[in-house]
Amino acid sequence: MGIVTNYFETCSIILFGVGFATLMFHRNLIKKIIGMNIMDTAVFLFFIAKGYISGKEAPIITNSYKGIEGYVNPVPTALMLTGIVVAVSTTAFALALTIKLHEKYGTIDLDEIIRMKGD
Amino acid sequence: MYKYFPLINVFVLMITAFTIPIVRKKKIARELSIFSNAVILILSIFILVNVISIGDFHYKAGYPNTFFGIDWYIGSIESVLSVLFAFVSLLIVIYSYKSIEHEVPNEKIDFYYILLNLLLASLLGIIYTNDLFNSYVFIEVSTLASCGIIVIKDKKANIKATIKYLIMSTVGSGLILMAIAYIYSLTGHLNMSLIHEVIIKNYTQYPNSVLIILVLFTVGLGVKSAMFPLHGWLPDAHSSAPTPSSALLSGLVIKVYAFTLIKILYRVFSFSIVNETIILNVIILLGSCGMIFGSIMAITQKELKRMVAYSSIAQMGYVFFGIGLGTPAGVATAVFHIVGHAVTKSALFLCSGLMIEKVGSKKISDLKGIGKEMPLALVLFTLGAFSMIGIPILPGFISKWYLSLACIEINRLSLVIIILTSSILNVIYYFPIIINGFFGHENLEGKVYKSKSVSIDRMLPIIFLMTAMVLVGGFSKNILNFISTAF
Amino acid sequence: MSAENLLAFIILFPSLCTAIAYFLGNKDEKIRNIFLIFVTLINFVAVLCLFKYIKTDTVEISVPYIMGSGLHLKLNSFRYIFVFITSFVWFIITVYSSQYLINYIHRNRYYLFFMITYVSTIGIFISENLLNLFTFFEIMSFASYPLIIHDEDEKAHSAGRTYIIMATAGGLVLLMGIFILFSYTNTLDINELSDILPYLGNIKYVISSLFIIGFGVKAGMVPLHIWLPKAHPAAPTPASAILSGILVKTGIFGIILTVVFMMKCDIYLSIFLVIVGFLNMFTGGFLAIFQNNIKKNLAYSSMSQMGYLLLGIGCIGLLKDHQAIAVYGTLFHVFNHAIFKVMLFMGIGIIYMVTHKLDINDIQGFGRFKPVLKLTFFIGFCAIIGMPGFNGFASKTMIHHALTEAGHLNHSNLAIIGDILFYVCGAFTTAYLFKLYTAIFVENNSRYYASYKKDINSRALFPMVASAILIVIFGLKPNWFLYQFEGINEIFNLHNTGVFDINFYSFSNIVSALITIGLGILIYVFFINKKLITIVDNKKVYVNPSINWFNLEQDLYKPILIILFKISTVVLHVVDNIILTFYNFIYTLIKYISNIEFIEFSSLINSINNNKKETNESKFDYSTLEKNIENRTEFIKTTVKEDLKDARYKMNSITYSIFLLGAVLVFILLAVIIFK
Amino acid sequence: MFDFILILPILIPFITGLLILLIKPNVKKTEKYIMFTVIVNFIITAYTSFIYKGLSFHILKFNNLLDIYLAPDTLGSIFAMLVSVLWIFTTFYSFDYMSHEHNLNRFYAFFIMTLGITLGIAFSGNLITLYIFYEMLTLCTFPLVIHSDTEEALKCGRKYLLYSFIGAAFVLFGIIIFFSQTGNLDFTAGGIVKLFNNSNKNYFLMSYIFFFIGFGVKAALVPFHSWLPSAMVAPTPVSSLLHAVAVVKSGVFSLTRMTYYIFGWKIIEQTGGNDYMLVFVLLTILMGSFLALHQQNLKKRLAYSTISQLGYIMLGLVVFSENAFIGGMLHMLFHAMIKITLFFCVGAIMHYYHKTEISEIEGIGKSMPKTMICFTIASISLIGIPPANGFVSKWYLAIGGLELGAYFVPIILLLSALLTAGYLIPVITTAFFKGPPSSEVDIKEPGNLMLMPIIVLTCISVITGFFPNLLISVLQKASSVLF
Repeated sequence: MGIVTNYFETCSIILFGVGFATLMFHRNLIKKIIGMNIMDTAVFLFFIAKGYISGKEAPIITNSYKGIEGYVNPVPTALMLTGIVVAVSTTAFALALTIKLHEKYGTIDLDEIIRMKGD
Repeated sequence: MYKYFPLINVFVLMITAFTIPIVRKKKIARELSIFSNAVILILSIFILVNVISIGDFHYKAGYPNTFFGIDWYIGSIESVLSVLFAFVSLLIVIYSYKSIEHEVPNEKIDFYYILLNLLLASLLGIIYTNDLFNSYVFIEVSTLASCGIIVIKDKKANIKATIKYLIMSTVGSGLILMAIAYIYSLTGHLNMSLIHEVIIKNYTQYPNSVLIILVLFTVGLGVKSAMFPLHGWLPDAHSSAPTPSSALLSGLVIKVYAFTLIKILYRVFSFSIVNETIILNVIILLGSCGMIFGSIMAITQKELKRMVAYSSIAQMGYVFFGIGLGTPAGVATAVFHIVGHAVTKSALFLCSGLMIEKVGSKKISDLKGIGKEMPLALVLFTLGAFSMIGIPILPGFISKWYLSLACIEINRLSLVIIILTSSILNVIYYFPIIINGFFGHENLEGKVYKSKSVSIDRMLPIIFLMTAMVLVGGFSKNILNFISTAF
Repeated sequence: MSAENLLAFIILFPSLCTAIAYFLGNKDEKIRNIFLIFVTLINFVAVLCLFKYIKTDTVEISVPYIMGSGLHLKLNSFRYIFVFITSFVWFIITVYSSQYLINYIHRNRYYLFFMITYVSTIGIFISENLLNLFTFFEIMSFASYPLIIHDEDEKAHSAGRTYIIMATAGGLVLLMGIFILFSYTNTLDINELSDILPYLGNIKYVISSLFIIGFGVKAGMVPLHIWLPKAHPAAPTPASAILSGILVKTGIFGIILTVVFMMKCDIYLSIFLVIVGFLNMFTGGFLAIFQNNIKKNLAYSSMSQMGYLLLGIGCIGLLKDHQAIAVYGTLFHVFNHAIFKVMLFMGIGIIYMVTHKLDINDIQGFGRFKPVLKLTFFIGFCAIIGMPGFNGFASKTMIHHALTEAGHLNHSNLAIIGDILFYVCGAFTTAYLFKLYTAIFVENNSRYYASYKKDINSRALFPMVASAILIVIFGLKPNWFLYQFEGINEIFNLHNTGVFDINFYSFSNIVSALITIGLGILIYVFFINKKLITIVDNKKVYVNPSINWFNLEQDLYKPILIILFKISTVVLHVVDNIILTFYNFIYTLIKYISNIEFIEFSSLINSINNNKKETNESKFDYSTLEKNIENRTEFIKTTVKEDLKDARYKMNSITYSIFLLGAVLVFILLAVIIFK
Repeated sequence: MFDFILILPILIPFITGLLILLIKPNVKKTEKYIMFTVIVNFIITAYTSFIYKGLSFHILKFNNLLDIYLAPDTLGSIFAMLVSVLWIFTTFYSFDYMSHEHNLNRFYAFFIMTLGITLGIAFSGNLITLYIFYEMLTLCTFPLVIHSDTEEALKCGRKYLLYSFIGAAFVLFGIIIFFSQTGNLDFTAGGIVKLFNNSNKNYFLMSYIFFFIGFGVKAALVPFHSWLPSAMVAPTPVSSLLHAVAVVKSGVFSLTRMTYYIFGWKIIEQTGGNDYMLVFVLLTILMGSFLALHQQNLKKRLAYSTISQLGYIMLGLVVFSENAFIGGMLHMLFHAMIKITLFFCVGAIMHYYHKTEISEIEGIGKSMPKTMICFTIASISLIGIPPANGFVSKWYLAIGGLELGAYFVPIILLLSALLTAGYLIPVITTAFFKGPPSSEVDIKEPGNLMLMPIIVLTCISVITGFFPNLLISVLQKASSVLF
C-alpha cells in the first residue's frame, strides 16, 4: 500500500535505481555522469517530498500571513538548494576531468581506458 | 571567547584559501598556509585545554538559541581530533614547502595551497559540526578538495584515479544525503542532539527505517573512508597523488568519515539502538576482512606507495573493527587508532615520498639498499612500520591491545586472532623493505653511504610526526581516558 | 700414614701421576714407562699396606659438597679383594705394556686412558655412595673406549662403536635405577640403602633389575654380552687383559652390591641370577669351542667365567644362612679369574707381538719350543679348567658345593639339572682351552722354529711368571687365602659354617674335577677333533662353523634398532618440517589451482555462435562443438592465475567498483533486514 | 637512591652501539669500545646482583600498563650474570673470529646492543617490559643473523623474523587475555592471579597455551623450531650467542617468568595446561636429539642438539616440582656454558681449517688437541655423564619428575642422553681416533683470543660440575618463594 500512497518516495527510489543502473552499466563516462545526476535528482525529490504537505502553500508570503499551518516546510527546499549547488559543482568537476581524460587518452570509454596502462 | 575558536579555525582557513588567488605568488601562498595552519593549531590547542578544564561546549552559528540554527559541538574527541588534524596538516604543509615543486607543476602550486586550506577547513567543519546537513556540505567540499589535490599532478594515472574517486564518493554522498532525508522525515530535525532525543523515544515504531538509515550511512561513509570492499578507489588515488596529498588523504581525510560514522552511530543513535541491529556485525565483518585482505593485497603490491595505501585500508579495518564492537571501549579505541594512525601513516607517506623522489622509482624492488643511501629516512620509515606491526609503546600496539581487550570484554575471543593475524601480515609486507633497505650484500653493492640523503630540514616534519607518534603511544592511556569521557 | 690417608692416596696418587706421566710422555717415553711402573708399584704397595687396617675394620672417607652429593669412599675386606687384584693386575700389565706397545703408535694416549681407567676402577670399588660409584663407572666406560679402538682400523672402530653404545646405554639404565631409587629413598649411601630398599614393595624389583641390567652390560651378562667378544680381539692385548680381568669384574661388583647388600639377597633375584649364570656359562663355553681367533676364544671364556660368578652370587641368595661357602667361593673366583685370565691374555699377547696374528690356524705350533711360555700358559690353562692343585680348582669347587647345597636346602629337583649343567660347562672350558693349547703348543710348525728372544724380553715374561706363581700358591693353599679375609664374615653377616676348614683336596672334590676335565677331553676328541678340524695339505685347519650362526647383534639388535631408527626418523622428520610442509602444501595447492587450464567462457560462446552460423543458423550441431573441444583449436585457453590477474585489474576499474558498491549496499540491506 | 644504576647495563651497550653506528670508528677502536662496554657492564651487573640487591626502577611510567619497570630478583640476577659473563667470552672470541669479516661496525654495534636488550629481559619487572625487550631482541639479533649478507642469509633471516614475530603475536594474545582477566602484569613470585574460578578457567588455559607457544618459538619448541637450524648461517659467535645465551635462553627465561611469576604453578596445574604442553616438550627433546643424529654439518648438529636441550629446560617448567624447577634453571645455566663452548670449538675448526662437515674433521683432534679436549669435556657434560655439570641438572630434573610420579620424565631424559651420546661421540671419535697418526700432524691451535674463552669456559663447566652446590643453594633460594 505504501507504494501507491507514497508516490513521491516510490518515484524517487525508482529514479535512484535508474540513476544507479546508468552509473553501473554504461561505459561511457558522460553517461555515467548523467546517471550520477539522475541519482542526485532522485534524492532531491525525495528530500523535498518530505517537506511537502499537500494542500499547503509554498512558504512565500504573497498576500497575507496564514500562520505556520498554512505553509509547507521550507527547510528541505532550502537544503536542497544547497544540495543542487553541490551536485552542480561535482558534475562540473567531473565533466572537467572527463575533458582532461579525453585529452590524455583520446577516448572516454572506460573499458578502453582501462586497457591503456601506464601513466 | 573560546567558543568562537572553532568558527575562527574554519574561517581562517577559508579566508587564507581565498586570499591566495588574489596574491598569486607561490612563496606567499606557502607561507600563508603555514601561518594559517599554525594559527589553527594554536587555537585548537586552546580549545583542547578549555575542553579539558571546563568541559564540552556547543556553538550555535547563525541563530543562537533556536533549534534550527547550525550547531557545532566540541567535546573531547572533537578537540583531540582538531589538534591532531591541525598538527598533522601543519607538518605536511611544512614538508610540502620544499618538496611540492618536485611533483606539482609550477603554475599550479598556489592552487594547490588553496585546495589544501579548503580541505582542512572542511575536515575541521566535519569534525566540529553537530548538524547532519552541515556535515553533508562539508563532506562534499572535502571530497571535491581532495579530488583536487590528487588531480593537480596532471598525469594520466591521476586523472583516472580522481574520476574514480569522484564518482565513487558522489555515489557515497548520494547515499548519505538519502539517509539524511530519511532521518529528517522520521524526526524532523537535522541537529544530531535533537534527532537523538526524538529517535530514542520513537525508534521502535520505525524499525526498518532505522535499519535503512544505518545501512545508507554505513555504506555512504564507508565508501569515503575506504571500508573494505568499497576501497577500490583508494590505492589508485593515494598512490598517484603528490606525496603531501597522499599523506593528508591517508592520514586525515579517510579518518574523518569514519569519525562521522561514529558520530552517527553513537551520537545520533545510541549504543543500545545500534546494538540491537545486525549492522555492527556487518561493520565488524567488513572491518576484519579489510584488516586481512588489505594486508594481503599490500603484500602483493610492487609499488611502495600503493603498498602503504593498501596498508591504510587494513588500518581503516581496525577503526571499523573498533566501531563495530559496539562498546564504549571499542569505539574509544577506534578513535585512538584514528589518532595514532593519522600520525603514523602521514609520516610513512612522507618518508616513502622522499625515498621515491630520490630514487626516482616507485617500485619496491628499486628501493633496495636505500638504507645506506638515506639512512635517516629509512630509520623513520622503520619506526613507523614498527608501530604498524605493533611494537609496544607505539600507538599501533596500543590500539591492538585495547581493541583486543574490548573483544574479550564482550566474550568474542576469536576476533583477537584476526587482530594478531593482521599484525603478522603487517610484518610480512613492511619488513622486506626494511631488510632489503639496510641489509643484503647484493642490495648494498655500489651504494654510497648517505649519497641520497636530504637535508635535515626536509626531514624535520617527519621527525616531528614520529616523535608525536611515540608520545601518542606513551600517553595513550591519558588520551584514551579523555576520549572515553565522550561516551 | 693413617688408613684414611692411604685410602685417599691410592686414588689421588695415580690420578696425579697420570697427568705427570702424560707430560713426561711428550718428552721421553722411556722415562714415562719407568715412572708408570713405579707408580703402579707404589700404589700396589700402598694397597698392601692398607691390608692390616681392613682386615678387621673398615676405612671410610667422606667429603661433602663434591659432585652435588658429596664423596663417600669406603674400603673393607670385601672391597679389598677387588682393589687388590686391580692394583696387582695393573702393576703387572703396566710392566707388560711397556714391552708390548713398542711397535704401536699413540702410546702416550694409551697410557693416559690406561691410567684413567685404573683410577676410575679403583674408584668404583671403593665408593660407598651410589652416585660416586656411577660416576667412576661412567668414567671407566669412556676411558676404556680409546683403549679398545687403539688400532684405529675399521674393526676396532666397529668394536668400539658396539662397546660405547652398550656402555652408554647400560650406564643410562643404571642411572634410571638410581633416579628411581633416590626418589624413593632419598639417600644414595649403600649402607643406608640396605635398610630401606628391601622394604619398598614392588618398586624395588624395578630398581634392582635396572641395576642388574646396567651392571650386567659390563659383566657380559647374556644377552647383553655382545660387545665383549668384539672388543677383546680389537683391543691391544694389555687392554684386553684388563678388560677381561678387571673391567668385567666391576659389573660383578655392582651386582653383588645390588643383590647381596642392597636387596638383602632377595630370593627372586637370586634365582634369576642362577639362571642367568648358567646361561652365561653355557653360551660362553659353547661358543668358545668354535672360535679360531684366540682372543675371541678367551673373550667367550671370560663370559663363561662370569657365569660362574653370577651363579655364585645367585647361590649366596639361595643359601640364606649357609651362604658363607658361596660368598667365599665367588670372591675367590673373582680373584682367581682375574689372575689366570690376565695371564692367558698376556701369553697370547706375546704370541701376537711376534707374529701379529691371532687366528689359530696361523699360529699353530708357535709355542712348541718355548718352554717358559709353554709352562706358564699351561699353568693358566690348568687353573682355568679347575685342575686340582691350581687356584681355579678351589674356587670352582666352592661354587659347586654352594650349588649343591642350595639344591639340598631348597629340596629342589632342579638341583640335579644344575649339577649336570655345571659339569657340562666345566667340560666346555676344558675343551676350548685344550683346543687352544694343543693348537699352539703341541702342534708342530716349522715356521716358528726360530727363536724370538729379542722380541720377548723379561718385561713381558716377568708378569706372566709372577701370576703363574700366584696361581700355584693359591691353588695349593686356598685356605690361606680365605683366612686372610675373615673380615668378610662380618660384612656379609655370615655365621661361619666352617669355610675355613674345607678340605679342598678331598677325594670327592678331586674326582669331580677330574670328571669335568675328562668330559672336556672327550668333547675335544669327539667333537672338536672330528668336526672342527679338517686336514688340508697335510695341515690341520680349524674351521669355525659358528660364524654364520645366529648372531645377536647382527640378526636381532641391529635390525630392531634400524627399524626403530627408520620409523622415528620418518615420524620426527615430519614433526620437524610440519609447518614448512604445511606451508609448502598450501603454496603448491594454490599454484596448482592457479595453473589449471580451462576454456574461457566467452570463447566457448563465440565458438557456439560460429557453429550456429556454419550450420545455416537452423540447428545446432553438437558434434562439431565436441570436435572443437577435442581439437581445442578455436578456444582461448586461460589459467586461473591469469584470470585472477585479469580480474584484479578489472576490479580496479570504475565500473566494477560501482558494481561492488551496489552489491554491498544490497547485501547489507538484505542482511540487516532479514537478520533483524 | 642507587636504583637508577639498573638502567645502566641496558643503556651503556645501547649508547656504545649507536656510537659505533654513527661515528664508524676503525676496527681497533671499535674493539676497544666493545671491550670496555662489556667489562663495565659486567661490573655493574655484578654490583646489582651481589651488592645492591632488590633494586627497582621505573624507566618510563606512562600508566599502569605502559610501565617500563626494572626489578631484578634472584632469578633475574642469575640470568643477568650468566649473560654478562658469557658475553665477555664471546666478545674476546669474536675479536679473533671476526677479524676477516666485512662490516664489522654493524656487527659490533648490534652485538653490543643485544647485550643490553638481553639484560633488559633479565631485569624486567613486569610482562610489558619483558615483551618490549623481547621484541627488540628479535630486531637487534636480526642483523647479526644475516651478517654474511648473502641471499641465503637474508632468506634465513626473514624466516627467523617471521617466526619470532608470529611467536610474539602469540605472546601478545596470551598477555591480552591474561590482562583482561587480572588487569595486572607485574612479576610476583607465585603468580598474580587473584580470581580463579570455573568461568575464567578457560581464559587462563588459553592464555597459558598461547604464552607457552609464543615464548616457545624463541625457545625452539617443536614444531616451531625450524628457525633455529636456519639461523646457522650466522657467524659462529652469533650462533653461539643465539643458542647459548641471548635468544633461546631469553625465550626460556620468559617462560619461567610467565609460569612462576605471572600465573603461578598452582593456577596452571588447575587449568591442566601444562599437560598439553608436556607433549610438545617431550617431542622437542626427542626430536632435537634424534634429528641431530642426521645432521652432517657440525653447526646444524649442534643446533638440533640445542633444540633438544631446551626441551630439558622447558621440562623443568611444565613439571611442577621444586627439584624440576631447580633442574631446569641449572640446565639453563649449564647448557649455556656447554653450548657456547661447543660452538666456539666448532667455530675454531671452521675458522682455522675451514671444515664444517663431520666427515671432514678426521683427525682434527690431533692437530688442535686443546680445543678438541674442551669439545670433548663439553660433550660429556651435555650427555650428562657425571661428574660433569650436565649431569647435575639432569639429576634434579629426573628427581623432580619422579617426585610427581612421572616416570616418563627420566626415561625420556635418558633416552635423549643416549641419543646425545650418539651424535656427539662420533664427532669426538672422528676427531681423535681417525685420520693420520698424530706424529704426522702439525699442531695448530687457534689463537689465544679464541682459545682462552674456550678453555676458561670448560674450566667453569668442570668446576660447576664438581661443586654445583653454590648454584643450587642460590636457586633453592629463588625457588623457595615459588613453591
